[in-house]
Amino acid sequence: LEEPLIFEQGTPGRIGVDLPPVPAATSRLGGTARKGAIGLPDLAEPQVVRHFVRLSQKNYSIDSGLFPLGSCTMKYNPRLNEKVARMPGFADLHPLQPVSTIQGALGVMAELSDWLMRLTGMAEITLAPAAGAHGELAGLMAIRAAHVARGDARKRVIVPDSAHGTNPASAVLCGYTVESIPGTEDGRVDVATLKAALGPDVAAVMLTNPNTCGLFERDVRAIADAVHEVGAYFYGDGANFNAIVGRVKPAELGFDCMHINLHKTFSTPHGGGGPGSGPVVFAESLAHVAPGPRIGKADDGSYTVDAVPGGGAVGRLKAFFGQMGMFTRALAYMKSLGRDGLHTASGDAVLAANYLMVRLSDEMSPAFDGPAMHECLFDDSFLDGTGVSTLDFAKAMIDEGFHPMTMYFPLVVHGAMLIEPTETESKQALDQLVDALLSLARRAKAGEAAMFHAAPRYAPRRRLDETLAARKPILRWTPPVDARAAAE
Amino acid sequence: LEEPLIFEQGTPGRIGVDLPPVPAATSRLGGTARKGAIGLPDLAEPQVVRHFVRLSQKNYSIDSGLFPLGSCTMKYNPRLNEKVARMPGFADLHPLQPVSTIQGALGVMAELSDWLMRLTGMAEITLAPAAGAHGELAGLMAIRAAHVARGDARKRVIVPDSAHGTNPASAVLCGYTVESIPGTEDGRVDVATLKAALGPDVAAVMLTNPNTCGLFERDVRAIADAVHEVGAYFYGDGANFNAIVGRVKPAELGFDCMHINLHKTFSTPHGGGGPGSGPVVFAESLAHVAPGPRIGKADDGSYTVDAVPGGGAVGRLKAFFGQMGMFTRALAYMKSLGRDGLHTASGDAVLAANYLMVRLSDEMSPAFDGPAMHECLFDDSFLDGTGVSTLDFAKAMIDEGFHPMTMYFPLVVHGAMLIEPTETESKQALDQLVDALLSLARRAKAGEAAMFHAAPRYAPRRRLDETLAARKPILRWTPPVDARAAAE
Amino acid sequence: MRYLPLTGADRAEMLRVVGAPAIDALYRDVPAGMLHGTDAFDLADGKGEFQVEREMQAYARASRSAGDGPFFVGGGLYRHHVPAAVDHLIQRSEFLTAYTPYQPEIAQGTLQTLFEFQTQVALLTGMDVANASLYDGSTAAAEAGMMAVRITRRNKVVVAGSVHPHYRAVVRNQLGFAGIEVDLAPADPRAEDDIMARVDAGTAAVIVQNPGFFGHVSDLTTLADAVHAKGALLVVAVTEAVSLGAIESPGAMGADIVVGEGQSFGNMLTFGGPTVGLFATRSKFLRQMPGRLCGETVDADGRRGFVLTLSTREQHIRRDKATSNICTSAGLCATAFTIHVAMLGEQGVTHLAALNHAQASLAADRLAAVPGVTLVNDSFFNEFTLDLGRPSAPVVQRLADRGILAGIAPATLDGVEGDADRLASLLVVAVTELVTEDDVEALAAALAEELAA
Amino acid sequence: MRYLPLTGADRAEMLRVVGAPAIDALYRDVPAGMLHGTDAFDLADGKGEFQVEREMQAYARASRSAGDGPFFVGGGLYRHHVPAAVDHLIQRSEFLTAYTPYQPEIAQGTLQTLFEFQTQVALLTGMDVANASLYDGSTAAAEAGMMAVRITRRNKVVVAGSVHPHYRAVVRNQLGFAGIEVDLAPADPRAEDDIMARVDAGTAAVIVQNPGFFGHVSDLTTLADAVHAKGALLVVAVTEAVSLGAIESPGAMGADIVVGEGQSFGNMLTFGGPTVGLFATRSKFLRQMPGRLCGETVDADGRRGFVLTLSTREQHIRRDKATSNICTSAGLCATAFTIHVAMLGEQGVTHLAALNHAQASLAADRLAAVPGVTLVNDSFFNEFTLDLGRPSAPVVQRLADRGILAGIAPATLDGVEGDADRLASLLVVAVTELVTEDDVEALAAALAEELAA
Repeated sequence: LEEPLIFEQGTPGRIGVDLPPVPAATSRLGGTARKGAIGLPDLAEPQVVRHFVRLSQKNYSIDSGLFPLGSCTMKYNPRLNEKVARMPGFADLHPLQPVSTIQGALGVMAELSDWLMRLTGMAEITLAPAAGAHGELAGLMAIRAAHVARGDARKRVIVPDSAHGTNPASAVLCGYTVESIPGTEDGRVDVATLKAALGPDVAAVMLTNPNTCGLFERDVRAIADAVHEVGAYFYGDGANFNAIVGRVKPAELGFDCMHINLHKTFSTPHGGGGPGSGPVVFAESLAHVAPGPRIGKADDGSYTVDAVPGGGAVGRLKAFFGQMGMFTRALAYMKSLGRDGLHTASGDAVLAANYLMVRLSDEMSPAFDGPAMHECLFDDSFLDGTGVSTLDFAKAMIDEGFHPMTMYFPLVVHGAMLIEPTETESKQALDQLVDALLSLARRAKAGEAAMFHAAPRYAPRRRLDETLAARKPILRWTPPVDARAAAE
Repeated sequence: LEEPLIFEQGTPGRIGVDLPPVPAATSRLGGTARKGAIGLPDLAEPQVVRHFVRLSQKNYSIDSGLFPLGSCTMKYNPRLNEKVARMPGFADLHPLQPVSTIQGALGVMAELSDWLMRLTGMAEITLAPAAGAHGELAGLMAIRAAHVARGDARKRVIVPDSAHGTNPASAVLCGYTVESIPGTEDGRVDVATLKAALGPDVAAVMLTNPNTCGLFERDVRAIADAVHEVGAYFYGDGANFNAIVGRVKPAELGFDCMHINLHKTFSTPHGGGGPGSGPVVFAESLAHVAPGPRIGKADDGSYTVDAVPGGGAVGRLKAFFGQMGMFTRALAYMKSLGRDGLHTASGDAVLAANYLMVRLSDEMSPAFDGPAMHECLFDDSFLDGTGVSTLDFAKAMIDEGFHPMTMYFPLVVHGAMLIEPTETESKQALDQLVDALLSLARRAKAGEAAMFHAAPRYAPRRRLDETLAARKPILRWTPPVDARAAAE
Repeated sequence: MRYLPLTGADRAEMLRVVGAPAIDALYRDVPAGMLHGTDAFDLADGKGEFQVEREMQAYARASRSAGDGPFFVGGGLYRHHVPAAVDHLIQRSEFLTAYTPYQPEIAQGTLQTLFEFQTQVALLTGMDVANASLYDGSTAAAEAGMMAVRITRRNKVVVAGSVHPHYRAVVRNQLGFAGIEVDLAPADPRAEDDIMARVDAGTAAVIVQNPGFFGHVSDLTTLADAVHAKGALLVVAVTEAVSLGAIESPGAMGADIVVGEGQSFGNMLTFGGPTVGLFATRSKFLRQMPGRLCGETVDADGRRGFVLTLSTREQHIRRDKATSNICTSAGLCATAFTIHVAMLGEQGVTHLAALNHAQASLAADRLAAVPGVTLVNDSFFNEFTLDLGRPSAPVVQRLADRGILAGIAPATLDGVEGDADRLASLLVVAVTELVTEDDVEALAAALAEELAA
Repeated sequence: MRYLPLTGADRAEMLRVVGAPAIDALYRDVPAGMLHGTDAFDLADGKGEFQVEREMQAYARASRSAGDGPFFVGGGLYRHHVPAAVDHLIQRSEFLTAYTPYQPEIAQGTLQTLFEFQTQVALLTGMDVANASLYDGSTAAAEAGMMAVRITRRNKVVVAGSVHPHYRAVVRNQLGFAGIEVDLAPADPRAEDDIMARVDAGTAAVIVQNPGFFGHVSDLTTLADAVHAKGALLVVAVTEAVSLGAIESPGAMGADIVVGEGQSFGNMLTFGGPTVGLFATRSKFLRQMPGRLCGETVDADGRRGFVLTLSTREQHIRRDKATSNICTSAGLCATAFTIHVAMLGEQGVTHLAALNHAQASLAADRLAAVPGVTLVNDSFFNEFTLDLGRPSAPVVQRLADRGILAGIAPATLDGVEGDADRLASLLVVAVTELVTEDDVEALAAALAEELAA
């Protein structure tokens, strides 16, 4: 059954939410009262529930199967976290209440901060950023503020070409120009290339480690030294922190600051694209310009909201205190795993990726040698001459019951396929994925290109025309012409 | 993807629930400590969640589409009710706590009782029965106790042949013999036939009104008089109370007692087969033998658990107080609709059934003339000569995206198809059902029997071999022979 | 009204199609004067969701819920931790709002879950087969008694003093109306019953509970042999399903039928209902079993699938010849049971049982050290009986007034026949994994004060 | 560990396949001495679910949640009733645990929901198009400023005194780092701003808020004309989305970009995050819009379907040339918004808005009658400003100590530049449908006592 838009199901005279009658009162809207109708459809509650249940049934999700999207870390989202986030003391709490009435929320922020600083070895933290890219911006602002404070404003930020697109975009937003540097044959930053690009006008080098090829940047210390030598700061993109959490402290690798994606490493749900949360940790080198909010503790043990370091050199990043709903989930997750569980989790994630890499190499072409970290990267050379593209291959996975891997990222590899299994998949599930992918690779090589081009066939939709969507954008429902005419 | 049994997914060494270590303590189990393993499979939490999410995706539900099962009243289950039932003051409460600590729960029971007695016009109530059939038993016990109390124990219970199977089964459980009487040509009880069957050894006549043909027993008052004339009691099966709630008081129809299915009339969810709740209301004529629990009110306004009328002539029906989880849901529902909403709901349910009956009559054969109450009944005469049975027709509905109607019930009609739309379906949804059924009927008449025999084709399973299941019952998983051999 | 999608225009159009002037006209078969408007009902009109929620919240807050402080009440319902995933899963529309799986092709989710439930119950109880759940433990016990009567064609059921008072009352009531003789041994707080003295050639079954209502755990092997020697069946009731993780299964001890309350797995206390009745037996008694059964079969393509089966035992087919009148099961509660047990697995069930037992053992030692308190049980699982040396009911009330729910004063319970003097001073105390050491200390301290007073 | 399905045997077998002796060996690229065991972290080991729940519950109980008593705090987040169905639906696995819909064939649920969201936002704001959500209202305001700079190629943004102090601070901070001049008018509690005085030929945009932070509602038509006459864009921020049901839409009043906080629909307060940033504009500015967009198209069989589109604006394609660095949206919060607005519909949104306004109007009258209190606003929606004639912050604290959360003392807020003396005595009070008459009476009485003291 097809599910029409909610706008195509409305009939005046229905109500989906009963409300008490409006009491008689003086209107204070002055001349601004709404004149026309909004145009929303009227439905009853059962219809709305059925509509969204049916829509949901057209989605693939981590709860329905393996979701090996590289760089996205689709791990299991514990239901305890959902329960905790909905406790009235967190969900039904306003950030502008007096501090004496929000002690529990501040306590969560303080403990979460403590965990994140200890896990990263860092000295200061801000929980404000709403997502990873927002965290990048916060980190770069601190870097800029630090340079400005010492009278040394700089212009350039260096980003490897394998980086997430957010890195250069954030740098530009922070007023920098961006220089992209190519990687080595083995999928890593080349120290010599980097050194050549460095100079006194470089504000920061941004490095993702493990990087988006799923590899650990083994020269990270040398890079850090080179960066620091020219007076620049070393920014860590912590999107892949899940590979090393509980094992490696980013501060020891030489990073001056790093953002952390709570929705990747710490299991908060992706929710179809958000919300996220991107706290940033700062080494001593940048602690003096870390933005707020900053939770302190008074002598009587109560929590306080403290003044921001550096006199607010970096100002407010977001209204209120940050993504509390993600803080409670992430803290519940960390307490559940503990340092031992986090250590095991990162190890299992890395083991699973290496297992896939080795087993899939029977038919597929790894882009680089291992060991992989949390994800493994293949190029499309194994499809050479088959008439099957990375896109076709990915769509064929859908018919096998799996979500495709990340396609065409990172850009440094031709027809990239980036596979991240995470630690919450069983060996049986990994083996099922391997069997399906190997079988698909063999079928591609056996000349079954037509099947791949036709995929997916067993999904709620076959391949969608993205070109049409972009060429003639239809971004909202509009009433049918005859209905509009009738209304006039 | 097929989903194996949970037993086929276990691997020792996993845990799905972390628990604190067991402290050292003296064992008090004596010689009874378990010697062997239980044999349960070990899985991690993500696997269990995925297993049951996947299983759930193989179910049809009222939230996914129209569920026109006659006599089952598949109406929308409000989510407010689920929220209310989970409030800690209800969900995390023990019935054997001191009465001073369970005042809120008793208050819910008192208010629910009040609503049900006012809606039925009755004088007394027991909330204990766990389901409708359990309520029937409770009502019959009261009848037996009333007769015994006046030294007039009786033997027979009369039940129309259109009744639910629970009616005769409950009567037997209560020590009665059952006599079934046939209905009239127009689908109702024949007063003359009934009178002929009555006698001084008849304890009760059980009548469902509206009956299972979806018709109102228009001679109900005459029947009541005849029943009372021989000193018998008139039992009301309230399974179809939803057709008349807020409009007709069963007490006025002459019933001495009646059970109410909270999961039908009052929207508590069916949950794949339960739990239910079947409170019984009693007229003055039986109030003196009504079983407990009975909630009273002390002078200080606090609620009390009172002694049962009749000195416990009818004893305990169930441990504790009944299905509190259903009481809270049903009360939330009644408060939400109110007397006006209940009145509208029953009217809409009846209107929807009549609408379907009239529109479907274009191609299908109604068993009786209307007006229908909450459901409409068809026989299979419209399929004569098509080679399509009621079963085939029902299975073909699955491929159209609908749950089938009730088949082959009531028994009084050949190849019965009993359709109950309920008041929570929109006219659009009703029209979709009509279109689908009319189209199927036309295709059956057009000779497309093969399509019907092959149905369903678009369900998680095609037709299942029920004969095989009954002939060689496999009622549990057992380890594969080689695994057992290996373990020995 | 938010739950009703028909609009005034819809109703007018539908009435036109139906050919009726108004909805009331469809009720023309209702006797004159008996079709009412809303005025005939002295009840409130409908309310918005937040108003209803507020009113229900007021009721909820008027009780002292178990989680509000130290809590030691058991007696057939146990406060265990239910993982959040369980409640999440049973609230999925596809489980919550489905009907009994009469159309198996689109109900494999419910059916496979029930098949897994039946297997879990059979494994935990050590029996061959289990049904897909009954209302609760007490009615399951009554069903077991009636089943034994059908099997043995004898007409008397003996109920031991170890059985929960409410279960005793339910069995007596239900079997009594069915014309079956019920011989109730008095309450047995010290496990001194000579139950075999009540068994004769007319006895269909002996119903015992293990662990007993007062907490005792017993090796039932000898009893089973003795009961069988008399040609009767042994019915074992288990009200604390977690105990099956630590105690030898009733099946291994010789039970013919095991009934139980499954609430401990997956279900909150919910003031005692709904819960989930467990029912398991030997293969040879299968066709006398009450309740719904799910079985494995194949579909038209030969793929494994599940259906409701052996329904010729049931009321909707057999009517007055059915094995029971039961129509509704505890489907959703059984689903919660299944999910929780699946999460626990072998390791979790045994660990949870061991944890309960150890904490109860430590708590018993601590409470027995309170002056004036004697521990009645020499054996128990997670619930035991204390003798306070004075009437326990007023002590329980005073402790409740202090915020501590100390347990059950058995003398106050419906169905607890026995030596009133001996019962009056008893307190039945349950200790699950959710009871903390602080809770035990708080109870011990308060009890010491009360008893010193 | 319950979230980790690999067993020791699995790990051994996988290491064998991988050809590594141990998991640590896979980390051989980590510099020497920097690969640690658990001892290197001074943190707790893992805990069971009920232990974690207990610890988190302790935090939750250490706050005074909004529902615990009279509550009048607004200021950009509003406590409305969210129907239970909303939270139920967004917890469905298929919404909760899905990723950004990069594979549209198996993400139509999320995509169609976003398309409906975009339509709802466009309708409510009176604009042509809306994106699929940003982080929140404050960052959306900053994005709007930057977008105006891109469109006009001018480099100054004027922020009115009606704008929420936090939004002002965010705009100043983010635009400042981007090298854009930000001209902040002082806080404007009495709607006396002459904002046009700050607009010059270099001004890209004027950002105003309606209703303003202090509650005023304004007809922006004249301002829009004036701004346009200067070649600048008018950005209207709406922090209380419910007001759109009662007040003329910003689009109808001439806004070029509307940003807003959508929390009021479908989302709890959650201590201010996550919430849902609304962003809508005119069609002609579409390609300068930040954030994700969902568009309609057809599939290979010609059936309607939805995809993410115009991603050439976004960072993952355009990198340093993107319109924004935004990658993550507020997907799930937007889903909640969509469901709640769908439930309300035209009737519900307008009724809810009218109810809020009427209750606020009555409350304002009542509170203005308290001796010493003056109502500052001549116009407002559901939030208004009182002048207490003395510093309000201590009053707020004392009322909180008495269990009443009376509102916001604006002088205490980050970003609220302005006349400190005039601000110090103000109290901003929000009244939604959840505030009862009793709550208002309680506040009035307590306020009277505090002011008399």
